[in-house]
Amino acid sequence: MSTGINHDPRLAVEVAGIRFNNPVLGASGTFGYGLEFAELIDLNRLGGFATKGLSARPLPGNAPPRIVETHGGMLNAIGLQNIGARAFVEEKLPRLRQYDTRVIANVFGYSDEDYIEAIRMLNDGEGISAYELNISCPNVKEGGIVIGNSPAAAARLTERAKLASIRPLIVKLSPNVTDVAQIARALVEAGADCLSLINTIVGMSVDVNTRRPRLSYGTGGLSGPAIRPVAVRMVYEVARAVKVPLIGIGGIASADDALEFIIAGATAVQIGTANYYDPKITMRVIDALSAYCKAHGIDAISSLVGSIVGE
Amino acid sequence: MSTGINHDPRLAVEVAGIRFNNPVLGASGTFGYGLEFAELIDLNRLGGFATKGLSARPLPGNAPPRIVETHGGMLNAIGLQNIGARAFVEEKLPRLRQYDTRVIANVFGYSDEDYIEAIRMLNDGEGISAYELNISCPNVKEGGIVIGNSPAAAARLTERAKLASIRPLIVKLSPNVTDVAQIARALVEAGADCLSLINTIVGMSVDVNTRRPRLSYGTGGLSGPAIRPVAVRMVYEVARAVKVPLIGIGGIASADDALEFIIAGATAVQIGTANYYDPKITMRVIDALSAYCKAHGIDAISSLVGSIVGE
Amino acid sequence: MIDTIGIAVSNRELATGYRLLTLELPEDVEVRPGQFAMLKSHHSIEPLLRRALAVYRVHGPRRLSFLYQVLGRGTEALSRVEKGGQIEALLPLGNSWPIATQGSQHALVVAGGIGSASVLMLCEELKRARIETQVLFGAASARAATGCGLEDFRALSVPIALTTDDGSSGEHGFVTGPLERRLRDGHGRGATIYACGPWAMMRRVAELADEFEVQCLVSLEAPMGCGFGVCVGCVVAVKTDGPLQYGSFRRVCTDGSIFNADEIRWDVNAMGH
Amino acid sequence: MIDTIGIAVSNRELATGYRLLTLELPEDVEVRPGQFAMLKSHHSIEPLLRRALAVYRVHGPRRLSFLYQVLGRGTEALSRVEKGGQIEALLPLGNSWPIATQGSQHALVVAGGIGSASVLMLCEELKRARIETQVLFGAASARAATGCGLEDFRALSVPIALTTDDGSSGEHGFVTGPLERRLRDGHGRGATIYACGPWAMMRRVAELADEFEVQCLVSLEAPMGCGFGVCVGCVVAVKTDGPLQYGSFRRVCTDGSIFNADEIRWDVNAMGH
Ligand SMILES: Cc1cc2nc3c(=O)[nH]c(=O)nc-3n(C[C@H](O)[C@H](O)[C@H](O)COP(=O)(O)OP(=O)(O)OC[C@H]3O[C@@H](n4cnc5c(N)ncnc54)[C@H](O)[C@@H]3O)c2cc1C
Ligand SMILES: Cc1cc2nc3c(=O)[nH]c(=O)nc-3n(C[C@H](O)[C@H](O)[C@H](O)COP(=O)(O)OP(=O)(O)OC[C@H]3O[C@@H](n4cnc5c(N)ncnc54)[C@H](O)[C@@H]3O)c2cc1C
Ligand SMILES: Cc1cc2nc3c(=O)[nH]c(=O)nc-3n(C[C@H](O)[C@H](O)[C@H](O)COP(=O)(O)O)c2cc1C
Ligand SMILES: Cc1cc2nc3c(=O)[nH]c(=O)nc-3n(C[C@H](O)[C@H](O)[C@H](O)COP(=O)(O)O)c2cc1C
Ligand code: FES
Ligand code: FES
Repeated sequence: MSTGINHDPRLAVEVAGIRFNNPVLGASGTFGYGLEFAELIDLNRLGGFATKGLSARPLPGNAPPRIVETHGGMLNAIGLQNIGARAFVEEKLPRLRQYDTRVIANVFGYSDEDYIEAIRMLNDGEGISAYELNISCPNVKEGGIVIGNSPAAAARLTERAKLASIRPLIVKLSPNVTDVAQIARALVEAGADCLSLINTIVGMSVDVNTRRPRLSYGTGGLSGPAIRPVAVRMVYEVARAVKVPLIGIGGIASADDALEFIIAGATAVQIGTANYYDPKITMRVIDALSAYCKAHGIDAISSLVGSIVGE
Repeated sequence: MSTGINHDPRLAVEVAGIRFNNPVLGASGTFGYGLEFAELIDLNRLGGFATKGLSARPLPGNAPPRIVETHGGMLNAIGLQNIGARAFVEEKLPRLRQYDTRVIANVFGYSDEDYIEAIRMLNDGEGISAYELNISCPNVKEGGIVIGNSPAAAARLTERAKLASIRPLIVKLSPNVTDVAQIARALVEAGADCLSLINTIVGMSVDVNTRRPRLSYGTGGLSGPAIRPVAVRMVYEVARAVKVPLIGIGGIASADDALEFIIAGATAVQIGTANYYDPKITMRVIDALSAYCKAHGIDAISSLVGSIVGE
Repeated sequence: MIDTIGIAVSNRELATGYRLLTLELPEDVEVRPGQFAMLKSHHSIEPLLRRALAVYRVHGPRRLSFLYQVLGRGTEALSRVEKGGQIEALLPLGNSWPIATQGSQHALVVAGGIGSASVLMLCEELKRARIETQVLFGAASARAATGCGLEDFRALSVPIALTTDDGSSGEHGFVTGPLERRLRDGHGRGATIYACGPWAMMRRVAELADEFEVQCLVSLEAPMGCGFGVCVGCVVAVKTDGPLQYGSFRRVCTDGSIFNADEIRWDVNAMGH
Repeated sequence: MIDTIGIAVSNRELATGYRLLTLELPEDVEVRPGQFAMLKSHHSIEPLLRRALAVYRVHGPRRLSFLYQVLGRGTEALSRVEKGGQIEALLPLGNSWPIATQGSQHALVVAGGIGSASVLMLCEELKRARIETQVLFGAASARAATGCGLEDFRALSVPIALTTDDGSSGEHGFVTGPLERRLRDGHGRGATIYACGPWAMMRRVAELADEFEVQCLVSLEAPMGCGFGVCVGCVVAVKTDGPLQYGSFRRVCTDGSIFNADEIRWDVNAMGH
């Protein structure tokens, strides 16, 4: 697609066979269906984005309040309100195809079957580059377990999803685990083409006047700069455990933040919460990454992946 | 001990048979050996504090840099530099006995035997109210495993420490686990009289110019307001899993923060990182807790413990 | 919708805890009554999220003002911006007050507390459209009423009924008192009620409107992550058959902030308890 | 040591990126040359940690000034404090420059960059003690030299050798150049070297002092959590026999910030790489 954009060739990266014009992507749940940003940024300049979690059937989400700000971050318990995979394919994809950016469909379900069904619906859609399995949403525990916290359950789902999918499969890791590297290994063995991390960390905030949780759901997922050090550490650990490419996520709000993830081992990054308070952040990060490459004489940002010095 | 202080009787709490004048304690590693604060605050007004982690033999700690600030918090990898249990008993305790405050000796070792040896040394000391077993320090992995992340290893150590100890035993939980309630149950079964939580969350920060970790140790422990929502959630989960009293820790910097923990299920709280940037914070939190009790017509703050409304 | 950085032309205290911020923008914007902006001091690292503030007044295509109450960390940070300071602004956001609602011959504007910020421009527009308007203005105290811009409403020369919670000015009591009397006196016939204020007030206004079968529009509040529809954090529950389901939740930022009062499930408070 | 809130009497830019902050405290303090304070804007929520700044000047028992370079988030926040703003201050901290060191007849004061902030009062004190003093003043550029208070040192009428990294003023090169020449010329005999500046500069100064067997004191920097000895985050490695062991690490905040140069393990940079 010719958009007249001069992409900085140093920023191009490849993840699971998909070429991204740059490593800067919008994170699922913080980038809507992409189109919401068309008025604010040039989507053709964006590396790509992950859609809001799509399920086989539309979901209503949780009762309000769904979000609360904390120091350096926010808690959310949206409960995956979404239009459903079918509506995404029919209503959103045709409009997204006007843009030269990579669309990653983030997929969610309450059971393995739900996931497979959503993937099948999305297989029909044109203009999707990959799927990102959200096995780590902390706000929709059905039956009390989060698939992403159990290596066995997560591996089984990954295997089945891989079979159903006609596209590269990214699996998104939960940070709420003792040993993220162990789960990463299990998922790669089960067929994941790429791992993205981290999803939100489970947290809670209490209104001391009413003595109720501030979120109607009780607990929520912590995101934002507050969690960045935890996310960088997990990317570093996973990078040493597996060979598939990684997408780093968690509290990124500047090019330096993005570079921390890349140097720790991520091939690309997703920006989440920062889009809310700074809707043009993706564009600025792309520009600043170019400037960094120039200042440091770097020909390809991919040469920085996992380049951390000294152990 | 008569100090002429009028403690607000509403704030008195009891944990594992120990009476604290109020629920506000200094957290281990952020309160030195207590004496360092004597010039800044009236230690007689303080509920108590936990000492820097004491080991059987003095420890040198890690090479610098040992700390780095992050958004809403800091990473540290001190590596448990301390004067050793013997020197604490001989040099610090006599001076601490001048103050009417509860001293909790935080204990650390590289092996079960180390812990037991330190406890035996501390058993000789007069003026210690309880021991707090630090099984969750992320910065001194010997042999690659943190005892506090393994229910079996942690339970075994707790059992042995309980046998060696002549004082109530608090065990300090690691947040770097999939299921904190499971570990909590195992430790209570093993004899813990009280659980304190959380220790720091493992994180990492990278200097993008040198491409080295900002801490010489590589990773470090994240503390400060950034982690508070995670800590409150874990206290809430553990409070529903066990019956022993809990001490809430993590990012407390105001009375409202302390109340979140109390309402979620903690009988007392420890203030850590905030002491660094606001050395009189403990005094202000005590005063503000009194004001809260007054404003809300609460006769005993202990009546708020676990009083969270609505599930 | 533009995302830009404006300069604070002034940011003065109207009464203790209430401020008026005037912004000069680098681009033209067109703002309709009831629309809002997401604002944040450019140099403030914490809190992270911008705060939603209704556009109080339009002074020109690039000059707007905002009336706000200093409550928590976000408005605290805003209050510390000095003249000349930079403010990040995303605007204009949300829908606007519909003026010519079906068969409406006159307007009852109910402003509770700082909710007044959303309806001053509405009153101006109603006046321009020559729709007979009464303002029911409720505040905590005489001081709060000043802070909520009472003088600006007075300057419009529309009839104003003032209530204060503490009786320090106007009628002692809630603003829903005078509203109920007017409706009982038959004043509701052919009227549209426009209301903005705390949830409990709007809920009561909606009940009265329902009882007296008067059209009622409300501008709602919810904690906002983004203000432009992507976080889906700012929802209210709307009436659907049966239990909560897909379609039960609408975003205050993009589906509102203005809703028909009879659509809203008032038992599910978007702001929490 | 007191923990208090001071008022910014002024906070003016000396040169782009360099500022002089003058504080009025509510209590008397006694500050010796080389001591420092932990400072933070009272209303700044982020960054959390206070920043260590050397006391640059004492104007009276309650009035002090600080010279600082705006580098990162902490000094950025400080730079935005206006006249009348509140600043949290813990002070005085650390040890001080010893004046009468054994057998020392004259002083060589080496100031690198903003390290100058720590030695102006030292120069004043040396002058009062009638100890012959030379200042070797290194800065990145002429502008930086102004920002680092060159004029204040000039006002003391002590001999100053100026170097700039870019040659825009004084001698082109590092401040260790003139130091080395003086030592080679035998100027080191009976001297004490006092140095404050970047790690690499102090390391080189220490090497020269060692080579020419001159007493040398350095004021070190390390990332600080607390400033009063409790976090044990601010350590430097000192020479002990064998590998790093208990006693190998000293706290810059309470055991220093001033150390004998020959105690320090210069291969272990307290600031990282
Ligand atoms: C569409 C829309 C338009 C708005 N227009 C205006 C306006 O014109 N003027 C204006 O002043 N505000 C307006 N608000 C509210 C504003 O966006 C903030 O939510 C409010 O000012 C509180 O933010 P804060 O940063 O001060 O408090 P926070 O830091 O967010 O919260 C601090 C404390 O205040 C309490 N708190 C938070 N929000 C409220 C609230 N709304 N009422 C009472 N207590 C609260 C919290 O429980 C907490 O204890 C509007 C909101 C919306 C959604
Ligand atoms: C005892 C002592 C006395 C001090 N006295 C003074 C003084 O009088 N005047 C003064 O200006 N400073 C002084 N400092 C340094 C000061 O405390 C801060 O560390 C420094 O200003 C950086 O803080 P920041 O908030 O600006 O940067 P941070 O937000 O902490 O860091 C931001 C960026 O600056 C870089 N950075 C951090 N510290 C330094 C540094 N020291 N040199 C170069 N880059 C750095 C970081 O790597 C990062 O990229 C002193 C330090 C100590 C320990
Ligand atoms: C409001 C909100 C909604 C989210 N929804 C989803 C989702 O639907 N699917 C998903 O995989 N991750 C979701 N996430 C997680 C983000 O994609 C991201 O992993 C996380 O927020 C950490 O990144 P950040 O700190 O940059 O926000 C959501 C996050 C937020 C804040
Ligand atoms: C610099 C530093 C050193 C610490 N050392 C110890 C320690 O020796 N033993 C221990 O149990 N916890 C230690 N901790 C953890 C704290 O006691 C506390 O659990 C943690 O910091 C979370 O609380 P906070 O967010 O209030 O700091 C240390 C924390 C910091 C920041
Ligand atoms: S505030 Fe984000 S969707 Fe409304
Ligand atoms: S800064 Fe905390 S011990 Fe030195």
